[in-house]
Amino acid sequence: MSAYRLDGMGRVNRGAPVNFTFDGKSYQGFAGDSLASALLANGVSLFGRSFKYHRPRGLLGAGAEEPNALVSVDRGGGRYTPNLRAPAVELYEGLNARSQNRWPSLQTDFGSINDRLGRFFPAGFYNKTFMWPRSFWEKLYEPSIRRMAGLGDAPTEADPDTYSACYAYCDVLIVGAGPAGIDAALEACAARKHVILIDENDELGGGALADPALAAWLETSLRDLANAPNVTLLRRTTALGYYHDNFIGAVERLTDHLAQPGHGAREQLWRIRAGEVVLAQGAIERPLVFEGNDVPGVMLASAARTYLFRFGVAVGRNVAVMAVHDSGWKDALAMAKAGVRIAAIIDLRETVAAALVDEAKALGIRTELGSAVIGVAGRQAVKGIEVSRADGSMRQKLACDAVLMAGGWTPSVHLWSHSLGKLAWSDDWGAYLPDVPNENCRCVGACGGKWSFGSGLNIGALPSPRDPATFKAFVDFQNDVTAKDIALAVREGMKSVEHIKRYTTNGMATDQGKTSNLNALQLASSALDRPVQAIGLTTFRPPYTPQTFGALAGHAKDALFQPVRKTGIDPWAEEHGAVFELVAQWRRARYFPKAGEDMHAAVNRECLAVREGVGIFDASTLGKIEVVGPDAAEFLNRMYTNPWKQLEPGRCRYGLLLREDGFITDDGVSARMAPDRFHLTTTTGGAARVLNMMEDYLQTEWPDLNVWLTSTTEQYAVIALQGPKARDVIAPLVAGIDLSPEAFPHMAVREGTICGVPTRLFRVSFTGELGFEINVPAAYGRHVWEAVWAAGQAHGITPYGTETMHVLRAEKGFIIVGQDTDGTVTPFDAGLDWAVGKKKPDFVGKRSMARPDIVASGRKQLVGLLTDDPSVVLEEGAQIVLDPNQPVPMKMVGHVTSSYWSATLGRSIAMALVAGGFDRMGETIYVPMPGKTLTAKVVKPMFYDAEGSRLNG
Amino acid sequence: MILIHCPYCDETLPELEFAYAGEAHIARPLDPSGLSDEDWERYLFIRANPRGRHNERWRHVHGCGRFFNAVRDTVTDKFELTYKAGEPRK
Amino acid sequence: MTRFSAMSLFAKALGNHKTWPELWPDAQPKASYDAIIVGAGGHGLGAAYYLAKKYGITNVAVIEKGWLGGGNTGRNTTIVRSNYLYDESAHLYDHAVKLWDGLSQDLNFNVMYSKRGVMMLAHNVHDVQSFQRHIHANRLNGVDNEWLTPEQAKEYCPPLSIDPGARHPVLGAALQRRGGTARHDSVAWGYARAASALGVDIIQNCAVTGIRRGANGAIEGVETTRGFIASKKVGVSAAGNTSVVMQMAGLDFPLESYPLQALVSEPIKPVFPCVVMSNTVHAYISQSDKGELVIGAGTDQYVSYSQRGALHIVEHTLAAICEIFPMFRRMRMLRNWGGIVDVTPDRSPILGKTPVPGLYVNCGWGTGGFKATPGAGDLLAYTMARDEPHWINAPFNLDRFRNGRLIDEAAAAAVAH
Amino acid sequence: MVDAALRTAPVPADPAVYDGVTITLGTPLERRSLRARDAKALGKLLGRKLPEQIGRSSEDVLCLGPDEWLLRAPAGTAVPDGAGLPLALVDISERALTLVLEGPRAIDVLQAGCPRDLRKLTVGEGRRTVFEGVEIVLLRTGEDRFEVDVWRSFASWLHLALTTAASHLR
Repeated sequence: MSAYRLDGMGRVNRGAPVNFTFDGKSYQGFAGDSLASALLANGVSLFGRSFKYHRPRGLLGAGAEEPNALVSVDRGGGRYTPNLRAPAVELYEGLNARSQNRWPSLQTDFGSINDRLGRFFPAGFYNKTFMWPRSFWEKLYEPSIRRMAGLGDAPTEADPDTYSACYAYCDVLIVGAGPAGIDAALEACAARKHVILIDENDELGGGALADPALAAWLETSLRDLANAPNVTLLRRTTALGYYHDNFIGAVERLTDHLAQPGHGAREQLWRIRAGEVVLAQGAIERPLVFEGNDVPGVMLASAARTYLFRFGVAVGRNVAVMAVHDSGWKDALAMAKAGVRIAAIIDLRETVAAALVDEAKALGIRTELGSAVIGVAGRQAVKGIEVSRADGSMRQKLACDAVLMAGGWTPSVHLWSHSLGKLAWSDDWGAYLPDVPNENCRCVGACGGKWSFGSGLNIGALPSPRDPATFKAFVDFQNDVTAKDIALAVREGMKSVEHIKRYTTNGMATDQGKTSNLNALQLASSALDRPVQAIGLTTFRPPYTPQTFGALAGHAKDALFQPVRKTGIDPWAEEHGAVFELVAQWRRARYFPKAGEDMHAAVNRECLAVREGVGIFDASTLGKIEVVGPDAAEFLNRMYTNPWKQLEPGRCRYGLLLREDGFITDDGVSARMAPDRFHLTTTTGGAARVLNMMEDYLQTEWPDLNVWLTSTTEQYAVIALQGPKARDVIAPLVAGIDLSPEAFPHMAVREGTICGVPTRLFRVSFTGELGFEINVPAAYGRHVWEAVWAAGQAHGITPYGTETMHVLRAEKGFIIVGQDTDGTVTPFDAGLDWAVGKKKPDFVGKRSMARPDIVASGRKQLVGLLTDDPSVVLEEGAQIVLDPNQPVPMKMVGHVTSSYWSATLGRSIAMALVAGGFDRMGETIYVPMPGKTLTAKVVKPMFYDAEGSRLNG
Repeated sequence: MILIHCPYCDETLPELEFAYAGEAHIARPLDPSGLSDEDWERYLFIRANPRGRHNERWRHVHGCGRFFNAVRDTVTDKFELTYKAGEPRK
Repeated sequence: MTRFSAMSLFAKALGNHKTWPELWPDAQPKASYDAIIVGAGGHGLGAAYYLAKKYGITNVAVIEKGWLGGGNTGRNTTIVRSNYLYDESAHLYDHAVKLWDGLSQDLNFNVMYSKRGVMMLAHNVHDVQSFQRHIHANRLNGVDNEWLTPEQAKEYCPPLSIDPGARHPVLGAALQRRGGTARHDSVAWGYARAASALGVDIIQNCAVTGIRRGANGAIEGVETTRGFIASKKVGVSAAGNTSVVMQMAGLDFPLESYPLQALVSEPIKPVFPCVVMSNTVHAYISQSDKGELVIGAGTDQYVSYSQRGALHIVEHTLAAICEIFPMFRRMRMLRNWGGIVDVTPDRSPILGKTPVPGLYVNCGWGTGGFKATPGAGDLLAYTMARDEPHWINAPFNLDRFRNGRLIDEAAAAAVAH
Repeated sequence: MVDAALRTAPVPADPAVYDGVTITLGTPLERRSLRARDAKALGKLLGRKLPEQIGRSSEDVLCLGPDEWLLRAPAGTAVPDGAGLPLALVDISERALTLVLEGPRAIDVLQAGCPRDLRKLTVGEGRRTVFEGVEIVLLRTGEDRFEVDVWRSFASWLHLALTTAASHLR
């Protein structure tokens, strides 16, 4: 039993010792300890180093507000977390914690040289220097500034843990399970409401945990709530933010406190929608600003109280109390009665409630009214203090090993502010209190200002006989913001609280100003000689305390990050060695290499196989929309650029779709299955966009039309069979369809069966060869594919992927929307004017094509390119110029959109968008590449079978 | 994540079921070809973008699928009301 | 103006920093100015600075409804780059990048411009094609942008996962080495200090309530919460609030304002040497000189001025970040905030004259305005001084929405089909 | 009718069993998208009484929207195609497949990723909604039994998401 752990006090389990290490040294605490309480109990007062000056620091608080005692915890195997607050780290067997931001050790930190030179590093110093010589900035100044910054070390391994998430609904959400929150929960529970009560600590009870008088009440209340079916209690759960319409995000920590994390989720994100939100987050005590207020051993009085009554740990053997608020006295008296020696209670106030003073005297405690601490002896631990009267007279030294600060209380209105609830300044509290709500929300207990800690003074800093510009009195402990920094910011013209915050970084540390914002406001207020209310308040931002990326990402990890859509035939492609590419949400077979083949070789082989025999291709990802109803043709006529009303049932047509701004957004071949039924196809990536666009026009602009749209993309597997032997392959498998060219010409569709499965058989081609697209119900896709595959063996059937499809279509000059067009290309630019209905009075996008710049000459137009050296394959995206000898920046006239080696033609081919391209046929253009300039001739984008005889074979 | 009342489902539901669809009551001209470039630009691109009361369209895309109209305050993000497509501006 | 230097810092330190002057005096509005800039963000303050410095117009006021630098300047992820596709965009943003270089010395205020390199990840074949097109175009425009293999990308940014089995594997990256980041507040403060040193009045807490036009329709001045201020030239640089201000002049604009969120992690020791952007998974990230990971999230889907974003946007952004940088999954979000971005139909800015004589506008920067700060300021100043656009910003006029000459970078990067 | 043995599905046929919930691939169904302004006419054609309120179901038909219904009938059920009538019937039997969640914790597994308040979904009701961004049609067929129709290519992802959520149950 260490001298700091008092017998019979606190809630820790003395029967369950827990071993842990801090900076490699072994210690023992008890189950129920926090890392902070356990180290205190072992007489450790030095916990960390500050951000800028590397000053030795101990505990300031006992909870979420802690700015100083930040540690790294490494559980091994990638389970490493920096910047954890020691009071918030639950002790477990084998816990391995390290201090941060020090080298070589916490006790001896070379970085503390910054402290000695501190006067040369005032707020904003970096703006004023490091500018000369200019070259030093990148090489020397910036890297060293960055090396100094940061707290804990960065993680180096991937996180092995998983995270979970859920949505939850309740009538009443209560945040904070202190006495006020518990009362609210009991009340809502009795009213048969569905209640969720959350608290960030491992034990519910809040302040009651440090108040033995409430122990019995707490036990029965929690038992009642735990037994109520309509109440959900969430411990170790932090409400991180308050969003629109009573939506609260919270993170529950599930395994960080366990010696063995196990396999379950580490944390769970709760996305809670509440009918009413009750905020019971309590209040945080304010430190006092005086020279030496950051020496390890100087802490909040309320924290000392918590360590004593909750953990049974005395923060010192001879404790001085510096108060400007009654609550400091109450804490001191309670601790004295519990056996802690109180060296003195110093209070800036000349008069303090007689009852408090009398009780102090009765307990033999020395009191110094109208006085203030003006200095602290000791660097890594408190050895004593210097005290003087407010006017600086009667300076005297006092021995003590801890100093407690009681500067008044700041209600935790963070979530209230997230919800855009209004705040009002309270002189009683010296803080902002909840005023008008913006959501169905109320604050109870201390965070609503409905709790009395007694009265006190509101001051920025304690008076000192020394010149405030000559010493460091800390306001933001972690970021090393001192009172003189605030004064300097004001001196340099920072008058808005946001400027002061950003200039000094006050309130921007990992505690987000929980203990510093109000003191900074008071200091700014006196420096500006304006009331605090006139200076404003920095906005509270989520999260309330830092939360892991993992928890916020929820389930979305690895395979669950985003769906990869696969067709029913995809497994076959995988079994047959396909190399895949990702297109929109889908993965598609790109090519099917044989042993030893690279993509080039495989694609060449696949291309020739289609041209000379037959190839099989999984086209299932193509978007499909079934358009049904008496006005189906009329609707398509309004949407697409070309006419649809005259299309015969059983026939197909290429459809071109524009955005209203006149640019191509999608295309595809569509079939009229019946007078009132069309089977549309869209691009793979465009399916959802096109359906949404069509629904928009139908519902919003033409609600009178009797036509309905249904996505059938996933209803059908689509097997493209392309090549001169395609008909021979399917002939034996198809029933109910006359496949003869006369009965079933190019751009026709028929219904029948294929290997017993009902099919919509399209005779279409994206390759320029005789081709079919076999649509069958998706569940039978793989069966039919394999049947066709088997039947095709005799004909040397070859599976091919998207790359070969791209080459084959390019040989025919067929465009791919999004590759040969880029959202700024009109049908005329793309040479698709044949697909625009000249006689149609209107269609989506028509009017935009009449705008001045769209009809102007010199627009980029889609042409073919043939390199002078047929073996040279241009790079897709390569830029085109007319004068290769001009200086940079060059005048570019276009770029290569598609470029391939054509095995069929034995040379390279390319398509390009070129300014005025249609008028440049036969001209030579130049493609400047690093180190060389390539030349090519402009040609029509049609490289193979221009007359289309093969299509109609 | 805001809550949105679908006037067709008559349910108030999370935003994740809905898709925003821009300013409301910008009807496509009956005869676009008859419009001047200025008028066509106004239809295509000019938006009120008010700081305050905004007539806007939403689609209950992962629900009943209907487009509908709403009046929402763009400063508070609170809905004043939602109403069915085709109903006059409110 | 007290010149900033190590020496002056040393000297002032010996005096306990008691004699530093104000960075910029808080001016009271005069009755009239030769030019007024509405909006004291980096763009507006920059315009005032260049009006005074380069174009000799020093009788200038910058009026701001809140505190200077309090809009998107102080809320963005501070990325600077110029590797845009179209000539117009490349010239516009590279003009800015050239000014970024040496801005600290020019302003005698260290804006912490860090040429860390901006790396854009390609996750699929279409990304690769699109980036190659960018790189070729940039090369011929004299803008640096180079292709990296996945291995080179990881070497440049070690936390990057190039696992080929990832949902969005990294197939390569486009790197602009001159790109990087700067300290956003410092940019606003640096311009404010330098501008007021040249005689510019910086007037905070002064909201524009109206725009006064004369019988001939030309600008006569602005009504504000602190009275009427006369000027024949008014430049509006009000980001998300542009539509509102323009309507005061009777102009409807092709703009919509959306909430955009960003967030930072807790500070850690240096681990992230550059800026990484991924359009496919919608995330961008860098590490600030304070050690925080600075992460840009997406916009909410609806028009809003609330500066308040939704949680699910943050969920998606962090899921994406953890997917590309699995080692950051245990890192913790420290602060998350929202801004208002004004977006044009082609997602390119509007910078130039308006139909109202004497009224100029700089808006529509969407999510990418910070990188253009010095350039936009300079070009707005040029356009106001000469009453005609500089050739660089001439294409970014209002007319393009009528005549169809849009500059649509996003469409050019259209999703693969 | 085609031999069901020739079918393939992207999720395992074996039930995934967890403490409190079992997740199973549902049997094939005859699915139709039914669209019409006039529910009566459509009902007459089908010989079924169509529910008129969104979310309600009767006789294998679920009302999804003001002019939209979803027929989920035993595989092989004959359905007319409504040719020539002012309505639309589209065969979507194979567009989606069904995942069945059964057990007292089924609702918790679904609530892991579905943002709706599922306590309000009463037995016999169904809705189109989302699970972490993936669209589903969710039907409550019993106090502790739900059926989820999801498009084929999203099924394996959803199955993994649901089984992962089930494995995280506490």
